[in-house]
Amino acid sequence: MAQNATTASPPPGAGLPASPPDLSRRPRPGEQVIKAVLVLSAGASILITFGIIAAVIEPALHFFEEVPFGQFFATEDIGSREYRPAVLPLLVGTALTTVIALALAVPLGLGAAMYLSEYASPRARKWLKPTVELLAGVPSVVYGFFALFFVTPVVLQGWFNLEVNFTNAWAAGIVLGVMIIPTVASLSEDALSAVPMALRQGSYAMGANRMQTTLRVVLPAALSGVAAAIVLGLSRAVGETMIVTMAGGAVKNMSVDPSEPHMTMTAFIAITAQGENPVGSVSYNMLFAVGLLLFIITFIINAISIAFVRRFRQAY
Amino acid sequence: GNAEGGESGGASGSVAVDGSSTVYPMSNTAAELLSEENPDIQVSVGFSGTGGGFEKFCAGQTDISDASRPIKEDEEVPVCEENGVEYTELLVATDALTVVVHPDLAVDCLTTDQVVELFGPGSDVTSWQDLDPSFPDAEIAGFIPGTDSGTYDYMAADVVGDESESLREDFEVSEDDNILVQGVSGTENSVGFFGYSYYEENADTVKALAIDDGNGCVEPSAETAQAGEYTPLARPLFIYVSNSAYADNAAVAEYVDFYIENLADIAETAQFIPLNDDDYAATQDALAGISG
Amino acid sequence: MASATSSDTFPQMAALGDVHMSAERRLPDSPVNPVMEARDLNVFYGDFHAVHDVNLSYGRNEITAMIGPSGCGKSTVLRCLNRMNDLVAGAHVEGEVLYHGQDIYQKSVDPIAVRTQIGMVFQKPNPFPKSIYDNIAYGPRVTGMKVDNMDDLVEGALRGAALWDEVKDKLKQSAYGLSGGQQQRLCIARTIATKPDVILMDEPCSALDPIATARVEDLMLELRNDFTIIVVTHNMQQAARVSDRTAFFTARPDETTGNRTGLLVEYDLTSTIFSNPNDKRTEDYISGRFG
Amino acid sequence: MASATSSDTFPQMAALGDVHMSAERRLPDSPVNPVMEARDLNVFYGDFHAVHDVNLSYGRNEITAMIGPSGCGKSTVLRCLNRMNDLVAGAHVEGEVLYHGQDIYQKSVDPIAVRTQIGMVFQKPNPFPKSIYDNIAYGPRVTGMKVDNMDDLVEGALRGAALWDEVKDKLKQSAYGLSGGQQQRLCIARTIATKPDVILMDEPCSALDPIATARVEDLMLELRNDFTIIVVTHNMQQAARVSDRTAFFTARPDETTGNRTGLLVEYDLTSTIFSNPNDKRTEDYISGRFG
Amino acid sequence: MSVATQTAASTVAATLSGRRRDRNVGSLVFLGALWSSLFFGVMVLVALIVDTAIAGSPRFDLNLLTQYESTIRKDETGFRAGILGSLWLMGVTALMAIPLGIAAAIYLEEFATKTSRFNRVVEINLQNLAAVPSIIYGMLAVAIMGLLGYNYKGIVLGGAMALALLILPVIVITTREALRAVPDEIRQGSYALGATVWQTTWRNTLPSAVPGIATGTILGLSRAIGEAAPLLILGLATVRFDPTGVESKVTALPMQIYNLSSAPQLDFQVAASAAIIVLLVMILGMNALAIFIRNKFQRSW
Ligand SMILES: Nc1ncnc2c1ncn2[C@@H]1O[C@H](COP(=O)(O)OP(=O)(O)OP(=O)(O)O)[C@@H](O)[C@H]1O
Ligand SMILES: Nc1ncnc2c1ncn2[C@@H]1O[C@H](COP(=O)(O)OP(=O)(O)OP(=O)(O)O)[C@@H](O)[C@H]1O
Ligand SMILES: [Mg+2]
Ligand SMILES: [Mg+2]
Ligand SMILES: O=P([O-])([O-])[O-]
Repeated sequence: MAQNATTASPPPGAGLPASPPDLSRRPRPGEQVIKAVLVLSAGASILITFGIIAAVIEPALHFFEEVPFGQFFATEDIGSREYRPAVLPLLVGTALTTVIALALAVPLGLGAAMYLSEYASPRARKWLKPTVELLAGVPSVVYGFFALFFVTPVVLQGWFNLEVNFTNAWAAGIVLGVMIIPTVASLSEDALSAVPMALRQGSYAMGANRMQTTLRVVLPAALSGVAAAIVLGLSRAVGETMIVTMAGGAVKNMSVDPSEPHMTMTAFIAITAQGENPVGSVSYNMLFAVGLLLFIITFIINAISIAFVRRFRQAY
Repeated sequence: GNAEGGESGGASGSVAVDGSSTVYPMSNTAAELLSEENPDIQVSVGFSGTGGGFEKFCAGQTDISDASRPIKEDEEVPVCEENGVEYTELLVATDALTVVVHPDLAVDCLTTDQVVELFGPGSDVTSWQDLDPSFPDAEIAGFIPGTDSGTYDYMAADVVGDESESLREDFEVSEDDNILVQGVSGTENSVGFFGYSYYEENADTVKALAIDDGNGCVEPSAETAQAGEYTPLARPLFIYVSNSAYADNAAVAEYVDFYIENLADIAETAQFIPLNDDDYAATQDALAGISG
Repeated sequence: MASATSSDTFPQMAALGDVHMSAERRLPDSPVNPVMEARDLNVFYGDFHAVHDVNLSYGRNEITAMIGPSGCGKSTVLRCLNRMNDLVAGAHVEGEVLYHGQDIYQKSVDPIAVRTQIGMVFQKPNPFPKSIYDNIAYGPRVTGMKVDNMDDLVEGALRGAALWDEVKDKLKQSAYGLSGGQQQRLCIARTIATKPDVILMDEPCSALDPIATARVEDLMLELRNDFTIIVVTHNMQQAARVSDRTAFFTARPDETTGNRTGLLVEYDLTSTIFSNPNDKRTEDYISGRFG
Repeated sequence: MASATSSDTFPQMAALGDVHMSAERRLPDSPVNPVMEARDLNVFYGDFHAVHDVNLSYGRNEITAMIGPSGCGKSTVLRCLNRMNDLVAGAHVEGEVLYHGQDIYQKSVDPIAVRTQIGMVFQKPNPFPKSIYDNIAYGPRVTGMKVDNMDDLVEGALRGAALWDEVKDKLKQSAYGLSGGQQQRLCIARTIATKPDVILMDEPCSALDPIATARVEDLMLELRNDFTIIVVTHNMQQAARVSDRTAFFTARPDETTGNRTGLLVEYDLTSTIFSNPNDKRTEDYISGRFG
Repeated sequence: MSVATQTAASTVAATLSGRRRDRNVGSLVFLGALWSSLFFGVMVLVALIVDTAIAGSPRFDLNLLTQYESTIRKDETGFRAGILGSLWLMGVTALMAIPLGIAAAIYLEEFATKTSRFNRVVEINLQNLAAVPSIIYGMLAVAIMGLLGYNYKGIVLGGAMALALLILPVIVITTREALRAVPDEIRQGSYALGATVWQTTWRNTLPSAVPGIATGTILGLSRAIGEAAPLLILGLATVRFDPTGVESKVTALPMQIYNLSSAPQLDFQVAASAAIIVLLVMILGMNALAIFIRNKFQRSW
């Protein structure tokens, strides 16, 4: 083989072009059209955001034309039956149910995540993780039901003998928590699994056991990812509607006693939208004011979560 | 709506009904009964609430609006007028707001004043004894409909009549009447109120109170309500029909005609209290007025 | 410390592989008719200056090896030669890369046309998740090559990559069923199917076992007749075995930032580089003092 | 083909690194007092037979190198020596690994206790995302070691790893701020902080630049006085420079399945392996004919 | 420094076989806690299903699926309109959201310069949209349907619009993940042969990502099928006929459940419980399908 090669004037190779090949740019109209379509599709998401803002902001502005901020951000409704503008009790309701949800979902979700990522065999994880994720698939109407007809009467009043109202923040918060367990668990698991194997090996090679490795090396290394998971769960809980509408109650309540009923922002929207209020009335427009507030709150929460994710991505 | 008029009884097309969730079972039952006779008419019955219903109705989006209160002169009527929606109000049934208590409670009758005292805004009635010394000394828990419901409105505006048009705020509120039933039946010494049909369906778990409006205790029942004896808690329920839809859409006309023609049957099936003869005649006259 | 040198202690280690070394080729001192040339090539990844002022020319029907320690920018330079660096986010190239005298970094040049002329084989065999046949036919299909008979073309390419006999009965089977070495030869076959002029290879054997390595090296020497080959390798013996010319790169840490920038130390006939290097750094590297 | 050998052509390549080779040590032909021994060691990953019948003994206060081509099971064998393979899903070990005469694969043995005696340093530096101080203190803390003064212990370990002077002013800073070579020495410091008996190293320098490599090699020779070191390396020159004994592994494809199973080819004093190997395969490998 | 090198064999034996540090009380309690965390959720799911199934058991009959809602024969009331409606909504939602979502994902993952401002804005925006409460999408759909000139919004198109907006970010995000999972070597191999970006995407990357995209899409749709809040805002009404097109008035299974569960009649509540089981079967079925696809077809590169 290859005995003949003495360069200078090479043999006419199959792949060798006679003259310098044409490298000039050629038009690819199909490619351009496709790219344009794809850009527009990506841009659609921005349109949606503006759409939301536009859809919510106009009636919300009408609301604020008639209702001073002070009455909106008030603890009590001031004015007539037509005028129930206080939003702080709704914020309290939202905060209360969300805190209960997180108090349940963070330890359980994180526990499940640590089990899946550090203890379960890959085969077990392949099936266990989707099973936990099924919890996120249960429709919120069903959860609302379950909160009303099982958690309150059977669990809270029956097993725990709590003196709770029929609708209450406990049941709503607990079931909300169950709903967001998979969010917290699944994303935390991703973060924990993303911790390089080398760190675990390093720890085991020092004679650490699994618990020490999990708690002292893996968890701290995944912290910002875990934080992002928790914040995302938080925003889910804040935005959930049906559970709190059905099980949380329809009372504006400034107290922080979870055994009382509490109306949340989302429940307020759902109830008001279905209600009796004449359209264009102040109380109807308030629906959009609350919607706008809700949008802003989830937006802020999400910005925090994105910041955490970014930090977590930078780590490795 | 895309029906080209046929003869009555053979029309096809669609009818859009929306509005009060209280009236919804009536209109829905009417739709179901009609569909058995004429499956070509497609009726959709929404339950966006009286207010939501009027929004769509006055914007010309629906043909018929269910209402558990009359249309509001100052807010809703102008919108209808602006959009050129002319309508006819038809009284279709009576609802008897029923005040219920836990079945074990030794109270059977309240006067109208006591009802007002019990539910009025800022009420300081916390024990049954506060209402009447002969009542048991037991702390009251209350379950009332949501502030956005027609039922709440009627109790607040028409029975209690405070100018704030609201009720006391320390009772538990729910949009779901089943929750109220469950609340009252599950909580000792509790009181609540809701539509008659909910009481009728749950008569074995809660106890209805008779109301004394000056003429002795009157039990809520179809008869007392029809006879006009169950005051002041009996309230009228309406449907509002768009005149133009009725004229232009044969399906709407057939649905409304069928509705009013079979009003008694429909009310009975849907567990509402039918109109008395006088009211029924008035409704029929009003209907005739649309086509008129 | 440092008393006896290992070479004194272990003379056996001097016996270099004699497996593939084909008959000595008489080559001029520098490529007379270069197919490609890098001129003052500088490459940046974002702010990071990865490669500094590289000048190199690659001769027609020669195999040019680029060697050097990890991170010295060999792969980076190679990727500049067919504008694969365009696909790396943040990568930025300065200087010229001439192909038949034409700067492929000119605005008017279509990078896709460049890549049909200058093919590339990667470190890890990367067959497409398709059948063997479709892997080969992929290039001609996407480039819109006029093909009279695709079957013939596939056979020709597989024969050219010395793979035909092994796969001729399973052309419709997934390429993932092949062994690593076969996959790599499939990738070479895939490349020659589009009839390129130059073939770039980035450590084509480093994921292969010795036997598969030997096969690929044989194949490279054969392909030299028809193509110009530029190969990056970690394995100095491989460079010695297959290449006509060798370019030695290393990385120099920046004094202030500590970032290590790659640069070309020495470029010469392979025999010269390995027997009589000019630069102390080259000597240190090929004698195994570091890397 | 195969006419001239490269060694004839390129004599320069024979000059092996002379950087670290310490004074010749007189060692007996085989370890008289082995700290560890592998007996008929077979390792499987699921159904895949990765390592076949390895018998090896590692002498006290010696550095034993394990070399061989990629995939021949060096790392696998190394991981058996402190039961790190327990952590690999599907890994399964047969045969015995004796540590001071006791089989560490016995039921009664706590793998965690094994790892406190037999530390490990990895290919890529893997400091924990903690401060330098906490990295060192981690081992003593988790193993519940009785420590009078943690500061002293940290300083001792860092001095032992020749890192103290470079980091003594930033002990509370994150270990991620160190350079790659410093990180690797930190990992070594972290390992010696728990006062193990044996230190396993899996290509400890392959991610490091030449200067950092030289530092780590110096350190290994120093540590030999206090510890027994077993090191896997790809770099033959490194093995020649630092090790007392060398074990050469290769992989043999199974005739039916084609799976490549690793096996020990030859084990001897490093000087013998590199100057006068018994086995043709060893000779081929160290002379660069493949790998 | 002379350390542990001189350990005598006997002490070694003692050290090695001491208490097992992975089996000590603390570790076991910790493991138990993790295990319970995992199974808490599963237990809730079981309790929920069993509780509802018992409540709905009298109505596990064919009428539940084939009959329309009936006040006349409450014990035969059915969810035909809701089930068919949900299926229609699903189909139209898929038609709207999937092509748009996949196209957006392809642009972001394969075409866009990762560092461009547009790309960053879109990316952050998508993450935000994924967290927007579903009820707000109902408000948006009402506004869009108004702009499109639809008088009556409780039609297939309106509901599907709300649901499509809702799951669009989910689809974009999962599709991007699926595309990202295709190793770069495949793309580079294609580019090196002179393929364009679109050719590479269409012939290589996208086919390889199909299982991942399918999984994400099915999960997105299964979320949409259970949603009620945005449909509530849109005002989906009770109907007693099958949908025939995108302008048909329609109801959805979750809406029907929500509505009937607050009806006074016990028969309706029983039927609602039974319908919940139907809904759960649909959703769990879709989830199972997604998991199956993921486990069966997803290539681990
Ligand atoms: N995509 C990239 N983005 C940023 N930096 C990069 C990128 N690719 C390579 N580099 C950096 O550029 C330098 C040169 O890398 P290159 O891969 O060209 O080296 P190499 O000589 O091929 O090394 P090796 O032998 O390890 O393949 C390295 O410091 C590397 O970290
Ligand atoms: N976790 C694992 N699961 C399955 N197979 C494995 C695993 N780790 C290694 N192997 C296989 O076992 C064989 C030996 O691998 P090992 O990593 O021990 O080789 P090595 O000699 O260290 O190679 P290298 O020089 O590349 O590090 C290889 O074929 C490898 O693919
Ligand atoms: Mg490289
Ligand atoms: Mg290895
Ligand atoms: O639905 P309402 O009857 O309460 O308006």
